[in-house]
Amino acid sequence: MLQAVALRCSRGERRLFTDLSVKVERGSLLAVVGENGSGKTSLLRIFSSLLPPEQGSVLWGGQDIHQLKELYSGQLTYIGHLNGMKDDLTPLENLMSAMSLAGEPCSNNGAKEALEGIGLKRPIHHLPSKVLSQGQKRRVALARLWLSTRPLWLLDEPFTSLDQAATDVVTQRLLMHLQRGGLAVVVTHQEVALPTEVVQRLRLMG
Amino acid sequence: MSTGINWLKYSSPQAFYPLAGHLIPWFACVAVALMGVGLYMGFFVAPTDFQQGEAYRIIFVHVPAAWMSMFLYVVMAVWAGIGMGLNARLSFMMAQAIAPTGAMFTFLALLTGAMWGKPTWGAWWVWDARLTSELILLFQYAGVMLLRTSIDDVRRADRASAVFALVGVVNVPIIYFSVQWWNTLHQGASVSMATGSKMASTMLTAMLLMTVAFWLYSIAVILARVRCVMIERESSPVWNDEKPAVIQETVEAR
Amino acid sequence: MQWGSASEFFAMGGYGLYVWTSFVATALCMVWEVLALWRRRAAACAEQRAALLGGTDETTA
Amino acid sequence: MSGSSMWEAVSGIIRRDLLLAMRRRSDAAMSVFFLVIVVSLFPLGVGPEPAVLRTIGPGVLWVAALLACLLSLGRVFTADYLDGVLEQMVLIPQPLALLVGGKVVAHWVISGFPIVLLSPLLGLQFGLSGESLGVLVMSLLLGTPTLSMIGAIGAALVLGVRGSGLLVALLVLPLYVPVLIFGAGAVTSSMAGIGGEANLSLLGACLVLSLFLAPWATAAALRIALE
Repeated sequence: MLQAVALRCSRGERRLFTDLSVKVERGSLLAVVGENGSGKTSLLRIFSSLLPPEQGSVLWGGQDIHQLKELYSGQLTYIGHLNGMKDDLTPLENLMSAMSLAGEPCSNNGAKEALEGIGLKRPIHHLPSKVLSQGQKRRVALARLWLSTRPLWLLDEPFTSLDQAATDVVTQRLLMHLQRGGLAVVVTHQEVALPTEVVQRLRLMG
Repeated sequence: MSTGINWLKYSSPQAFYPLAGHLIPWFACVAVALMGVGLYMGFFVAPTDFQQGEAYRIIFVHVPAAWMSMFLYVVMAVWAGIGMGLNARLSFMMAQAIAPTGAMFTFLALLTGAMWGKPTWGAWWVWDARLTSELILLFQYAGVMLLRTSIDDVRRADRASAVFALVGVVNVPIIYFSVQWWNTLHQGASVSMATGSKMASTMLTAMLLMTVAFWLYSIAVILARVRCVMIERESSPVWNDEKPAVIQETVEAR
Repeated sequence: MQWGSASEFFAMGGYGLYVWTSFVATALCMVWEVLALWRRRAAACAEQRAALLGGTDETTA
Repeated sequence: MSGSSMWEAVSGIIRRDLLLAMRRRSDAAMSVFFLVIVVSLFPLGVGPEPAVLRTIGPGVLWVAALLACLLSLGRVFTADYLDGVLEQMVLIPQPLALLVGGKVVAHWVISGFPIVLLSPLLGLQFGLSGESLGVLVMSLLLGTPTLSMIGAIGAALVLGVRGSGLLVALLVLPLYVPVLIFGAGAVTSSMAGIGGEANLSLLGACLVLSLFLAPWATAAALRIALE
């Protein structure tokens, strides 16, 4: 269970949010919505432990994530607004190296299946990533979700530059993750097409 | 204990600001007084040196400046370390306030070193361990300050310059040792600057007086600068002791 | 007292240039630092006052 | 986390960086070309007098190696920072300092090791004798990893900062001074017939010290840069 306790965050002089508390149970998704610059990404980065909160703390299973350190990063898959992939490597190489670095090494076939799962056909797997479109690059980054066995997913605007078909596939994948008892925090400016009972919405006012 | 609580209270900028304001005049006055006494001792009481003649009197500013430059760097690094360890804003502010004064003393140590070297060694600059370390120290002060000014986000600037200050603290002794080593290899100028045991006691007294004066001056200046830093950083609440009531009224009237 | 006259004092046994440059430079640096701090403080206070009177309402979350 | 998965992550980082360098070979070649050009400029500037060249040779070679290393520092973290690989790296469930060590090893293999390999040729240009050439190679072999280690701290500190190219030079060059002194000193003293062992062991000490301290400082700097 992921819990935020009285978080406060400022960027520069601007106070983004203060005294923010929220709880995400197993099998549910927290959709963080709000205008640009309202602190959605900052909140996600606080959840990921990249950004220490100015005040307050994030608890994972009741323990502070800054004490858990690597134990906590072993629980999560974070996909930021940057895709975290190299233009000079092929989608397949990108995916496989990302997975093996994250400590969840996958086989060649497993990676191919994941890429196909998100709708990238075989010929694309071996092209250098720099020739891919934005949407295709985003799909390569999201293909990690097909291989991830981590309970907590942190996604920053996962649907950006995805077409409707890919959006649906990713949503299905999210639903499957939740049904297996996973948790997710998704920053998004559009509606997540999931049953309302598993989605908890958090609107940041900025 | 009650004293412990008192000290903790001053670790917050809001409480430290007025405290610093009260302390500055005292440090400044004593610094000026001691400097006066030190200069009098240095010029009128201390005798002429056998070997160096009157030129030796430069050490009354050179040695204190050199000591302060090294000492302030260490103090800056300590504040930086405390800031990193405890995530204390006041510590970072202190580190920020110390750097310019430390850099100034480093510059003065180099300048007066050259002034002392020309008549004594016959050269403005000699690559001995002390001068070289001072030079590198100046670069490191410059690095700390430049790193801070080139990062816009205050929090990141604080922490990045703290890391560099801490790395530098390891570097300076290594440089000192390495240049000394290098000089033995090149049989260069292994000249000692301190006149050491031969120093008359009045010379020593004058030098120590000047050192204490420089020390107090540094404290006063650094406290004044840390107050500036506090005002610059806090946009909203004023700890300004200059008529806060008037500002209050204007805001309400608007 | 070891100086016979004022000119002897300023000559510093022939090293006057070096000695006085050192001391004057030190004094100038210190005075300059104090003045710079003074101005910095005045500027910071003025800026803060302007910010307060100008009323930046961003702080209300 | 077991030791094997730790090793897996570190070697994974090294392999990926080497693979990327293979895809962009011109990048790695550039710092080597820079070294050759800078070193070749000196005889043209000072004149062809063999005795003079032999005297300045070790210093020139070492300063040039230092500058070549400095120029390549931008490549250590900048690309990873911009494309988001760095934030993924920070979130790998392994101690960040170790992963940083992997990055630095890769950087050294790409831009430090070619310098070591090339140095005997450049030494010949300055009329260094066979034994001195051996000491030169040894000193660079011990010294360039230290340069990469220290340089990584600076590279991490200036990530995403305006004017980072010049700033990293100002930060890192003072830290390079001891390595320069011991490295050039080793060659000079072997030429003087004293033997370079003492200097070489001091270089080794610098390497060990930087291996212990630099990754932690770099990891701290990276976390700060990503906040």
